[in-house]
Amino acid sequence: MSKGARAGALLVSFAALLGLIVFAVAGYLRSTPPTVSATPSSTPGVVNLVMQTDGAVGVGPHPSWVGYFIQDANGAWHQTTLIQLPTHSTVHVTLYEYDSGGNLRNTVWSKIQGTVGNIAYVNGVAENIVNPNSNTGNGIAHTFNVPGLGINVPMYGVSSTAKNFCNAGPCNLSEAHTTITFQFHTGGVGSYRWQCFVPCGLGYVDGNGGPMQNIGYMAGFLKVV
Amino acid sequence: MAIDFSKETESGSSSGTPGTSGKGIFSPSIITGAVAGGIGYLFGHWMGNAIAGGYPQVIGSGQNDVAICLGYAFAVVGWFAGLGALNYPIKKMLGYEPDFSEPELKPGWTKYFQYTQDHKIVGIQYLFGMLVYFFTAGLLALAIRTELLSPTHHIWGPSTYLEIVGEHGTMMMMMMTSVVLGPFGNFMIPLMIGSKKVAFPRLEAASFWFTPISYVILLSALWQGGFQSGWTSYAPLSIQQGVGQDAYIFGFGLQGLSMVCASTNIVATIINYRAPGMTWNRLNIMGWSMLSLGFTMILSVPVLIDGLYVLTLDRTAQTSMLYGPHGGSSFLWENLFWFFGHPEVYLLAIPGFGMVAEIIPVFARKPIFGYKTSAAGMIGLAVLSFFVWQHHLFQSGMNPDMRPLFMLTTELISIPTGFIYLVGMGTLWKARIRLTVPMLFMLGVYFNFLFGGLTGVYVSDVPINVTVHGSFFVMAHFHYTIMGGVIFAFFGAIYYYTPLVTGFQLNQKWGKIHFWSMMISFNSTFLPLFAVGLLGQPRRVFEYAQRLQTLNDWVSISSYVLGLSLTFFVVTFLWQLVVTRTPAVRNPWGSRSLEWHVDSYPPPQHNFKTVPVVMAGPYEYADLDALPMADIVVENADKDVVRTGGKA
Amino acid sequence: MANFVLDESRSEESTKGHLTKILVIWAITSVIGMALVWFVLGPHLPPGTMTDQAQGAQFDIRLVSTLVVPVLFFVWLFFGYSIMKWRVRPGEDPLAPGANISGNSKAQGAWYIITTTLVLGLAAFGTYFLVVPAGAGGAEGSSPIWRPATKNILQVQVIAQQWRFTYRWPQFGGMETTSLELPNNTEIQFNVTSLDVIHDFWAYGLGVKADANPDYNNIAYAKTQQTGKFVVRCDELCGIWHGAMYNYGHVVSQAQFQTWASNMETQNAALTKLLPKYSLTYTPSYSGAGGGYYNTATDPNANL
Amino acid sequence: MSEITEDRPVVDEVQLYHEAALGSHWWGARIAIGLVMTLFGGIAFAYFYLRSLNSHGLWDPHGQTASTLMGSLILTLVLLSAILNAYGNFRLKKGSTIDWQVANITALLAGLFAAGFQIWELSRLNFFPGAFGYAGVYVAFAPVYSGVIILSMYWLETLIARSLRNARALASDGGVGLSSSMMAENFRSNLEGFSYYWAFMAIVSVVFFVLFYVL
Repeated sequence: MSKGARAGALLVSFAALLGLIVFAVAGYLRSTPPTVSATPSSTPGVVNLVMQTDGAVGVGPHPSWVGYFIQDANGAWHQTTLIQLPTHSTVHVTLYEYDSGGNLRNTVWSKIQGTVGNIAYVNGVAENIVNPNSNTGNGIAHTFNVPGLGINVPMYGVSSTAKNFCNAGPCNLSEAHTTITFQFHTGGVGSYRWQCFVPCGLGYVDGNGGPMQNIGYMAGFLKVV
Repeated sequence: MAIDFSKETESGSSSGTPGTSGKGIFSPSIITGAVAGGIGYLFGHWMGNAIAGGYPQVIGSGQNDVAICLGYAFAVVGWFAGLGALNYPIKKMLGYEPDFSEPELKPGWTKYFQYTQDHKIVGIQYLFGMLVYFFTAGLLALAIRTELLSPTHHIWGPSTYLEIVGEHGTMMMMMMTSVVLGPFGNFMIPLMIGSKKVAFPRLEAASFWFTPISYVILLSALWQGGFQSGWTSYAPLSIQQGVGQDAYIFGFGLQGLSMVCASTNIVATIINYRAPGMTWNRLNIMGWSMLSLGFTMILSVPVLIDGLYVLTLDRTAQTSMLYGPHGGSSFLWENLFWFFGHPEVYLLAIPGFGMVAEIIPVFARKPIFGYKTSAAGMIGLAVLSFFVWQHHLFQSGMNPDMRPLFMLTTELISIPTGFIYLVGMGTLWKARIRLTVPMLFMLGVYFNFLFGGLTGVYVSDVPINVTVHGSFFVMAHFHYTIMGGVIFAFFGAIYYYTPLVTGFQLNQKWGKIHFWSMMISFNSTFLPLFAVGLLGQPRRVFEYAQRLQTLNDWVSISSYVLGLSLTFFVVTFLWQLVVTRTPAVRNPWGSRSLEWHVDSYPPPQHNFKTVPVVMAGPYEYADLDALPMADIVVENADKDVVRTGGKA
Repeated sequence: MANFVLDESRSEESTKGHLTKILVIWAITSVIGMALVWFVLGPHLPPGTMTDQAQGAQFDIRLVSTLVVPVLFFVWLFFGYSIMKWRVRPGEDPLAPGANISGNSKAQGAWYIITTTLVLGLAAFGTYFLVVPAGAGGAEGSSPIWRPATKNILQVQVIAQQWRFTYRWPQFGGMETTSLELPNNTEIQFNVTSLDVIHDFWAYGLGVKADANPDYNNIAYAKTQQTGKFVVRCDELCGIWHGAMYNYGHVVSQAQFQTWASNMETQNAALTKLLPKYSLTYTPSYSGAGGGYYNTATDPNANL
Repeated sequence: MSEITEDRPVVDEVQLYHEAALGSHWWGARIAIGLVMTLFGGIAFAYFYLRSLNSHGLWDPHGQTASTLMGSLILTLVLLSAILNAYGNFRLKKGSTIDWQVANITALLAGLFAAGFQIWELSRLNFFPGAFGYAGVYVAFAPVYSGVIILSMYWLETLIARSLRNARALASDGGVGLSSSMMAENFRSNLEGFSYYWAFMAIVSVVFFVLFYVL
């Protein structure tokens, strides 16, 4: 090969390498689930957020994992945990819980904290503490916990033997569920992480693998902008 | 009269030698290896699904580690079968005499992609392999620094960030153990000791061919959700992880096997294949460092393999050795891992020191100062490295009353490390110092390692360790010892040996630009990290205190400059090897050591025509009456340009 | 080979001149450097003085940093001097020999003695400062041998879980809080444990660090001596939210602490009833919190 | 470098590399001993560590062990193999190649059966791998042990196959045990390395038998 040909070949390989790196970064490392914005309401400073937690998301690479679906302004459900909220506003959360329950690893998370009035409405009833041992065996399915805003909302599970138990998401209201509603205030600009404190990663040691350690299932961000 | 041995063996070697059988794409090479490895993976994966598809935890999590592990295991078998590495073991099962003949190498570049018995080809394979691994892991480091530009805004997701951190750490720690042993140990040691061959050429070749598959498996973790448990992978977090953790286990384990193969070969070679007259006190310091390294690897790596194996069983066969509620203990992993893990960091340091002590006398024109001290320093490091592992666990709560003892042993390490400084300083005393590019890198090692060594005193002091353990201080400390030490030595060695290895010269001016930009940006990257750590930033975090942003940004920007400097190296290095190709002159640095006194650069296939008889040590630069190192017949000794076998 | 004549500066007799020069410069710069480190940098070194242990760690870091200066300077000066003095200048024969010195028993002996003395001294010093301030704030395992003299110790249980710290107060009805307040001038015992993987409780300002291991109680002591705010961070990689696993604590006056604690006790009364009995470790229940990884048929507790 | 050919000692290159190869056998075998020592050392460490910690009283709450009968059988086979190998070597020194071959083919079979029984035993344990500490360590030990035995038997097999193949060539020279040819010397040094290594493995087997079945 002549000198020019060698130089050309080398330059082409450098370019190919660069392309490969850009592809890996943009195509894989930067990929995330979609971000869903809360629906604005007619009242200024108030937004609505409708979510559901399912025992198995039923879609994507890990259909058997537990996870969240968030409803966008058009009523479509997205399997994600990235939520965009406006700053200094009140968020009205409606959460449909379709999963069966179990034990809390640390019972301290049975207390509802950080919401308006430190309460949440479980099927319409105001509660401050949910007792994992009451509700006859259904236990706590998940908790919605935002450390940066001090929020902790545990959710009662439904019976896994219920006739209309939802086996794969997104579930609909005709299936067995618990409805939890609460309100909280967003703070200033920031990304607030949130997670669940029920060891709900089935098949993982201590229940904290899989969905618990992946954005889009049981871990996410409230992006307050 | 004895039977003529050489004839006997040659008659037996009609087949099975890679590179001589098969045609075109069917001759064993990296391509057939990859294809067979892929087939092996699919087979193993299918088998794993058949075995474990019905396990409750597999159904629950949708994750079948058994299938992944078996896939990897069969991929390795397929890979080696495809490379033709299993032909010889099978031939031995049929009772053929050991085959010492080395097939004549064909000209051209295909041999570099094959399983060969020539230690020089293995060395070159290692050199380019190591560069690929180093730069991959280096790019990941830049990704880490990009995330840390802001304490709150995130470039990567938190799990992706941890995947990148784990991938960077694991790839650097496991691959870079061979960064000097692989390219320069394998290439130079037989030449330095005056041998035509190594003791176990097939083990040596296997040691290299473990690394590409280990690299591919480890990197594949990123595409399977990675492992968020870092290079230390403490259980039970590592049991919790997704299938990326299996890639960690196999990647690290295969690298462990590679280390075992390489060190077995290098130890047996140095001990047995020294030329007549090459007594222990004439052996190059590089040889001593490789011996210390080899023995340390042999005695520590199996424990790593045990640890990884225990983790594999806990993840697949549901044993509970690392899980307390079933009679195991998470401390077990910490012990097994660090019993290997501490010698491991000396596996990185010792060859760096060997390289430094080897090159400095050439550019000081003086005998090495305290030859025995230097060898003793390396042996001392190797021995002590086995008695310090608990200093990684000072805050673990494990055997707390043993801490004073481990503090003592750890600080004792400073003594043999000090020997290395004594040797360097003594050698420079009243020397004639030539500040060539390799010499600059070696002086850079002394400068950088000083920070690493002195901060080691902080880290090993238990009361101070309370503050610095697990912080960026520790991170900066070991980057100074490893990157500032062995990686600088590696680049210096590249500049030093390229004329010999390739037959081409490297431009000194470009080398100096590379050195100074790398030296300055390296220090600018890692020096502030000591402060960052002392100010309270833990390792492996994606969020940190707002007040540390300025320092972190400084570090990130410096790291980009460091990246540019290394890119400059890659571009100029390849440009000079591929495009400009200036032929090398004979013995450009005026070294006495045997490796430079060969017929051509690169050295001919069988190194020396006759057996060299060693008459003096390699470092008698200032003794005007010293004999040449060996009685050796060199062709073309009077010619300056000696490159053979290539088109300039 | 041609015969070379060693020049003056490289002859073997002229050792003293060079060494004296180096030593004089070294002595002067070291004294200045040490004074700067000790007096100027020293008081600002982390981790501060909020507890007895933090102050001890600060003293250690200050002392070691001061001692590092002469070592650093000696090596730098030696290398710098050698390179300046004995480098090959343009026009000189690059391959001419240096002085034929392959060792010097006095220099080597002195080096061995000095490094060994330094190292042994440092180890003795480190041991003293580990033992005397009750383990220096570090992890002491479940049965510490270096404890504070007083029996009057506030017990704080640090419970780490993926991915938050909570605190349990056995002397306050076994209540559990998500915030951490500590009284001033009090000896505190942190009982650090984990509910799942290995974490690490790092109370930076307190100079306390102890791994939180599952099924294990890891004890660290600290004696508060100054009010203020401190950060608690997880210092052992524990999964996705490791980097976000932090909270802030406060050291407050004893009266303020009493008020806080009794308020918390009242507020949490209903919650405290639901909590498991206070214990030094908490084993996950087999069916639920274990995550169902191990097959229930293998439950070792089932047939006990 | 200049040539000083007049003083040059005569170097027999073939002999030099032959001796280097013999030395490499010696060192290779010792390195193999070092490797299995640390490999099994790690498992022994796990055994003692978990046994002494006895987390939750679950080292071995019911005193269960793997089948002692099977364990004894495996140990016996391994010891038999090592002894037969040593006996074969003794006969080989006397010049009896055929005795060596018979003894070592038996040793090979004994070793392979030991490995096979070990795997068989593993497949019918009366406890689950994750049930308690002992169970886990045993499940870890058994595959490594049988794997190492199989690799050792591969080594022995290559020696046997080699002695069969070179028997005719060396017959006139006293057989592979007495011949002074390089080929025979190379074989003997390889064999000597194997025997040391295999004797060491026999000791390892005894130690682990005591650990898993006696203690």
